[in-house]
Amino acid sequence: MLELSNVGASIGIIPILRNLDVTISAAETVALIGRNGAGKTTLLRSIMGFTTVTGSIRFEGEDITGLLPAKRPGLGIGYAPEDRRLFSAFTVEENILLPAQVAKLDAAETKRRLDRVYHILPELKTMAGRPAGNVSGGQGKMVALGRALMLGTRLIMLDEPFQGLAPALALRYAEALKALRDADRTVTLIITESNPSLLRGFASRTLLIERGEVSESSLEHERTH
Amino acid sequence: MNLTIFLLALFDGIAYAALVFSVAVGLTLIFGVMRILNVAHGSLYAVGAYLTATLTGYVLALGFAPLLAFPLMIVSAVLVGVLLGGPIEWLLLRRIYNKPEVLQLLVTFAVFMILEDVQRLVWGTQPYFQASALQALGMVKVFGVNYTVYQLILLPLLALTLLVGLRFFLRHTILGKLILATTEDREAAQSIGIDADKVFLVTFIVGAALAGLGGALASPTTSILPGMGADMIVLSFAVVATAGLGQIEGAAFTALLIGLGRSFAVYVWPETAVLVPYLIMLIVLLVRPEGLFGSPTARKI
Amino acid sequence: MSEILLEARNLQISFGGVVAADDVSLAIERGKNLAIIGPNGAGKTTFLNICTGWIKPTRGKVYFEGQDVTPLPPRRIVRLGVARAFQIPQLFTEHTALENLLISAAAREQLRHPLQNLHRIRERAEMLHLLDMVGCADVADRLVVELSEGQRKLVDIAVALALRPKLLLMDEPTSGVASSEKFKIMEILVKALSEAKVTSVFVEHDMGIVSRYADEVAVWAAGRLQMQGSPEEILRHPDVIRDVIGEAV
Amino acid sequence: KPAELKVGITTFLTGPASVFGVPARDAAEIIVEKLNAEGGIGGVPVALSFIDEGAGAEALTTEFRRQVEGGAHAMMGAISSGNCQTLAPLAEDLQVLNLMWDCGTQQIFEQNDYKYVFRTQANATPEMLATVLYLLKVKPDFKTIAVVNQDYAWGRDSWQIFSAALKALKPDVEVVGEFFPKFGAADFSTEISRLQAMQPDVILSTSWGGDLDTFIQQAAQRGLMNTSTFVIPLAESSLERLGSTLPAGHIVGARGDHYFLHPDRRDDADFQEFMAAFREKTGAHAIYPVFHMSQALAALKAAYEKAIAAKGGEWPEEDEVIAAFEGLTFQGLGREVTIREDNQGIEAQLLGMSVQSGDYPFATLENIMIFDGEALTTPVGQESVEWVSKLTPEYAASVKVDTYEK
Amino acid sequence: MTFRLAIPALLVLAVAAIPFAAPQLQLLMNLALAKGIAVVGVTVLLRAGQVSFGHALYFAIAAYAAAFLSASMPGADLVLVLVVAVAGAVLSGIIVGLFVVRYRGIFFGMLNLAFSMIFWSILEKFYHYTGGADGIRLPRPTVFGMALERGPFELIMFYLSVALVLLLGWFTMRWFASPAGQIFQTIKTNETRLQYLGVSPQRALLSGYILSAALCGTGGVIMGIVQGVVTPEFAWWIRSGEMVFIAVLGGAGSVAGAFVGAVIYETIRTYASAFAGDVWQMVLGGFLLVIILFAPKGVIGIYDAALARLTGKGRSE
Ligand SMILES: Nc1ncnc2c1ncn2[C@@H]1O[C@H](COP(=O)(O)OP(=O)(O)OP(=O)(O)O)[C@@H](O)[C@H]1O
Ligand SMILES: Nc1ncnc2c1ncn2[C@@H]1O[C@H](COP(=O)(O)OP(=O)(O)OP(=O)(O)O)[C@@H](O)[C@H]1O
Ligand SMILES: [Mg+2]
Ligand SMILES: [Mg+2]
Repeated sequence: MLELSNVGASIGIIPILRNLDVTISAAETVALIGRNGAGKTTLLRSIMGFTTVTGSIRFEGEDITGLLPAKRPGLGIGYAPEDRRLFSAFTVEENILLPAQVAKLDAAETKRRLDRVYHILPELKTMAGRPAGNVSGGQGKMVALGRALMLGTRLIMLDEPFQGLAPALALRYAEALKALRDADRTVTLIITESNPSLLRGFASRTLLIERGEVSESSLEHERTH
Repeated sequence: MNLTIFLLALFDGIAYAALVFSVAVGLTLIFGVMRILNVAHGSLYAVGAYLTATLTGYVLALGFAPLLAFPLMIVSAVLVGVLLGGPIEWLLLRRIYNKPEVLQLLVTFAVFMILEDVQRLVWGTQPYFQASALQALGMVKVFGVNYTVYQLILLPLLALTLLVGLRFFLRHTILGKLILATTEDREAAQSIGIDADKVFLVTFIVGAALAGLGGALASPTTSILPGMGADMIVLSFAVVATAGLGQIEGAAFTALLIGLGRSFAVYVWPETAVLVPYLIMLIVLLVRPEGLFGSPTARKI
Repeated sequence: MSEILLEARNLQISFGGVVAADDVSLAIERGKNLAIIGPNGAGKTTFLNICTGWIKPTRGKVYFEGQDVTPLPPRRIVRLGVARAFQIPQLFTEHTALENLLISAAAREQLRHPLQNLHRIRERAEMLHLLDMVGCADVADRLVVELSEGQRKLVDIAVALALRPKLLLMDEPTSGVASSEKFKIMEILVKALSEAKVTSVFVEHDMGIVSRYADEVAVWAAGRLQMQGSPEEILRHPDVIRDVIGEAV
Repeated sequence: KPAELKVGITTFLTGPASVFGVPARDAAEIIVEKLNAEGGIGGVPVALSFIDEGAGAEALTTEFRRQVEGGAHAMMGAISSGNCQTLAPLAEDLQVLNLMWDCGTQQIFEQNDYKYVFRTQANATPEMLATVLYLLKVKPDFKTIAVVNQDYAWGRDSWQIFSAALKALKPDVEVVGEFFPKFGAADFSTEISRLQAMQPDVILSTSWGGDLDTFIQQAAQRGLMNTSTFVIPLAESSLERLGSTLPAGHIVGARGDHYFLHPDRRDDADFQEFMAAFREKTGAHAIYPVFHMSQALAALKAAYEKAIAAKGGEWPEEDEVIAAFEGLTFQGLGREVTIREDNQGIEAQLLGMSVQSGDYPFATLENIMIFDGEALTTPVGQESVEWVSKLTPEYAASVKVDTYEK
Repeated sequence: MTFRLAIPALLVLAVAAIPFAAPQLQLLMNLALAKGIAVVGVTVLLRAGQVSFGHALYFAIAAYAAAFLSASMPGADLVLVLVVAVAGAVLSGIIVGLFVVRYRGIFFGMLNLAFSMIFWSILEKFYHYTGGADGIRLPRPTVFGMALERGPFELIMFYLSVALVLLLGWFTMRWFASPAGQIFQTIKTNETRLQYLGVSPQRALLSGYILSAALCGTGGVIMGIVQGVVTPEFAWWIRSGEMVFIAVLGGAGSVAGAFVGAVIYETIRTYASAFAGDVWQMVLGGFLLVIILFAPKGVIGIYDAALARLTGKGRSE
């Protein structure tokens, strides 16, 4: 479903990723791990089209290397950036609904997806009416997660979704995501995470990024302490 | 100051405020959405005025009714938006959104300089005057003083319509929401599928068309001549800053303050009339550092 | 000899309908490491904001070394010896990592000479050492905009540390830091803090870190300080397990 | 004998004052083309180069200097009186002949002595004084006056002279309002409301260009011109643009005897030839800066010819040309002008009353009077405002004037 | 390294040779240098991310201070005139600065504009004292007691300007690199952190603001003395805009760029207005567009890039 061949990415003139060859098939759940600054975020942003890439990226058979970033969510890709990036002028619920409005989903479909988000992240419901600019750091991560779930019918990319969440919540969300994935066997998930224990038994594959290159790994090796 | 004089000053102030608002609102919109202080706004304003005068003159020469001047104002505004605003955004601004803001400001400054000369090449140096629209509506007499219906009634009504319309557009339509979202974070907007390029293009065209409309509306009341844009920019800048970042209501309120301030100054202490916009700006910002309707943007920590 | 360094008394603040601090009273002893845990939106960051003068409480007072600092702006409180690392890193993004630290040192030493070069100040070696401590020596000359989120968090901590504070407040210092590094860095950090006799308060979601490095733990929920105690007893408390931890560590 | 006589002219090609600058440049080109076709000055063709005053003082002085150092034989600067104040001492230091061809400030020769700088037309004092005299002649018993002038040096200075003269010549007039809207103001509605409420007998405005047009248009639209008599000393340059807007019965001046239907000159062949050429080139009728330009060029030609004649046909040195300016008489498109010992030109002043006669699609003048310049100009060594304030009502009768009914 | 320094050194020598090698350029160059010094003032603020649309205020204040001093003390010495003028700029910089350093972004820019426009109006309104729109003459000051002719005086002014350019340029660059200068520049990116370092952003901004006022004042007084006349146009907003314009043209934030930009700008403007009087603004605007779109780091950016290519090493960052 997602095929990166010989992908290199640079920011400005600085090369960050080198010659990546990664194939991810449908309904996989991939954990992306690596040290700080290894290039996890850069890889996700490259798939979203926010960096200059060489090589080719194919999504469901289609070459999207040169596609405008704004056109990619329309393919069913949901992306929750690491640094939240909420629209503070809107309420929490408006933030979550906006992608659906952009995609011009009909009311029923929008409602269905919103309900699903609230089902997975019930805490969002309690803060639905609050301005997104005022929520706490962890709450902001939840909103970003919810917003990504609205769009991701084919591929969901979460950049450190549990970072800054209280462990109890993180565990619950991990469970919920797992349930989502199990219920809907067509969605592919890519999650970067610095606390791999949360993904244990959930990720079907683990990729390790190091010095701009990717290799297969396993979560079990990752636990150091 | 007796009541009559007071009322006269009030009327003058409102009429002037309406004009100031309709000119400044486009700048406010562009600044609010794109964070670009569009210096070329002044030129777009001037071109709007020139176009209206020329088109009206042409159409009247063909023997049509003066009332046709009104639709021609809209035509001119749209022409300015599409023919000038579009290319400016598309060819110039688009390339530098990720560069420092001062560069964006200067691109518009450069465009302003170029358009100043273009105006002179196209329309020459002699002032134009085309008041058919204003004359078509006639006069009203208040306390023995003649006012034009155009300035006293039509302009304030139009300004109000613009205010309400834009407010509604930004707050209550999907496109308005997309614009606001793109304003705040281009990349985040793109990552939920908003075509930020298109949003900015549309916004700039609308803002430019509003500048043109400002010029079109002003055209029957004043001489159209080289350099008219420069004056208007400074005034519009003052409105934008006093209003608070991109605050349309703030711009309306500021325009009113400036209009009333100026007309009362002319009645009471004419020497200070020129200073009114700046004094209002100083006082407002002293009390409210984020502008009249602005709110402090606290950094997330 | 348990000397109180920072004391909060009856802090109260709410935003709109949300109560972010509800009668919070807390005393921190000199030389201790206090961990603050709690669910998201409990008011942990808000507490740090109030202690450093960023937000003024509607009620209550904050004392630092016995002095009432409630009305002071952040920079005055900082000058008294309080430093802070942020949940969302606050750095000079167009300066390099090292320069960020050098500026911190210059602020600490109040360097004013107009012809002195920032890069040649005496504190340079000290700053390089700090960067090394948080594992960022290799990005010392990179601009902060070019750093990854995790790297920024670490540099942010180093910048706070460069002030040589008496009290260091850290908001989720290890979130976003790769789990392979977390412990290594905390180890070095805590050692350095105790050598320099710096008191620390850190908000943390990783219970592994809490249990290992905190002398004391405070639990926040819905704007209230729910309980306070040693890590052993707090982390075993059933309410804490239910609301915060989710499973026993 | 040089291959060509290089003349540098400063004029506004950009900015609001280009309403004067551009027609003047066009006029210069027409005149010099004809002059060169007739053999130039003493057999030497004239080569013009223009400097834009609108480009700012730095560019102006730099370029002025560059041209002088590049061998310009004579300079003509400037329109703006600020620029005259800058260029006059510069020309003096550089020892280059400079003809102030259009600026109006009376201060230049009253405050300084110049050897190289001459003014080939009148200054603000005779212009304002003639206006007062005309007003007193056609509307002797008005009681109240208000002024609406541009808020810059000319607007202030001209009002100072005008009001001083009025006070001296007709002390019983009351000034009921003084407005100085900013230069380039686009809207005079408030001032007009205020004036309507005040109802002064006479409203003076020495504004020009777009400001004057706007003011007149707005005043006419709102009926102010039906209740007060306007005195607009620079309106000759706006007549054509104002079209049918300017009603009959208002006093129009021309900063000298400049009018495309000049009663003395309209039938002269050279006058008619020029007017036709000008219309053909620009599509508009000539306005006063065109006349000023013609006078400056005529002065240059006259001075050189006088110096050549004095030298027995040989090409003169610069000093000899300068000397020739003493008492020089020359004629541009208006009446003859004489250079006085203080280098100030003595020029007649023409005023008239607006009328929509139907001969042209805009207002023309009737009841024209041309005042003799000599008696209007501040005597050498005196200061204008002071001199004007000491005038007496008898003085008014002593000024020589020609009246033309049609 | 030597190469990097050689070209600027050659440029300075070339400029210093102008009065002998190309005297017709002397005035142009002197005005450009004066403007360049003022532009450095604007550059200083750009380093803190602030754009002032009103710094012509200090340019004008210094020039008028000089003119008033010369009027009340005929034959005042050049050094005295310079000192008084710059002191005037600094003093007003402190007063206005105390007020405007609370503001950022457009508010900062517009408040500066407001102050300069108010000053401009005062100059025009109180025409009895200020000469109104025509301005007042600034007679040549004496130089160490000697009253000089235009020629030698201009030569002295020229070399004085060159010396000031070198001195002030050097000082500003050193200050940028100093702790105080670096702290000043952090205003651009993060005031929160600055506060949490115990530093008052307001005070940090004020220090740079005063420096910028002093620099603009120095430029203004030189301009006034060289021109021999000061007009309200010195304070007009277009002039403030022009300073920002030049700063970016040369290379935003670069001290050397300010001077190079000023020279290029003055040259283009003068020659364009002489040879393309109708379209000089278009020429200038077009030039700026090309620079911004194709070399956003300004002329200095082009120079750096060319140098990097010449010396064969890409810049490390
Ligand atoms: N704007 C930029 N300019 C230059 N280099 C950058 C830029 N952004 C990121 N980098 C570099 O790219 C590398 C990869 O960064 P990235 O954000 O992808 O790391 P990451 O794996 O997500 O790290 P973390 O776990 O800390 O978030 C880092 O070394 C970083 O320094
Ligand atoms: N400036 C503000 N305006 C309005 N509400 C605020 C503001 N700051 C915080 N809040 C609210 O107060 C509550 C406490 O926020 P705080 O940031 O202190 O939480 P936290 O405990 O740090 O959470 P997290 O672990 O997610 O960072 C949250 O519900 C938040 O939405
Ligand atoms: Mg990352
Ligand atoms: Mg928090």
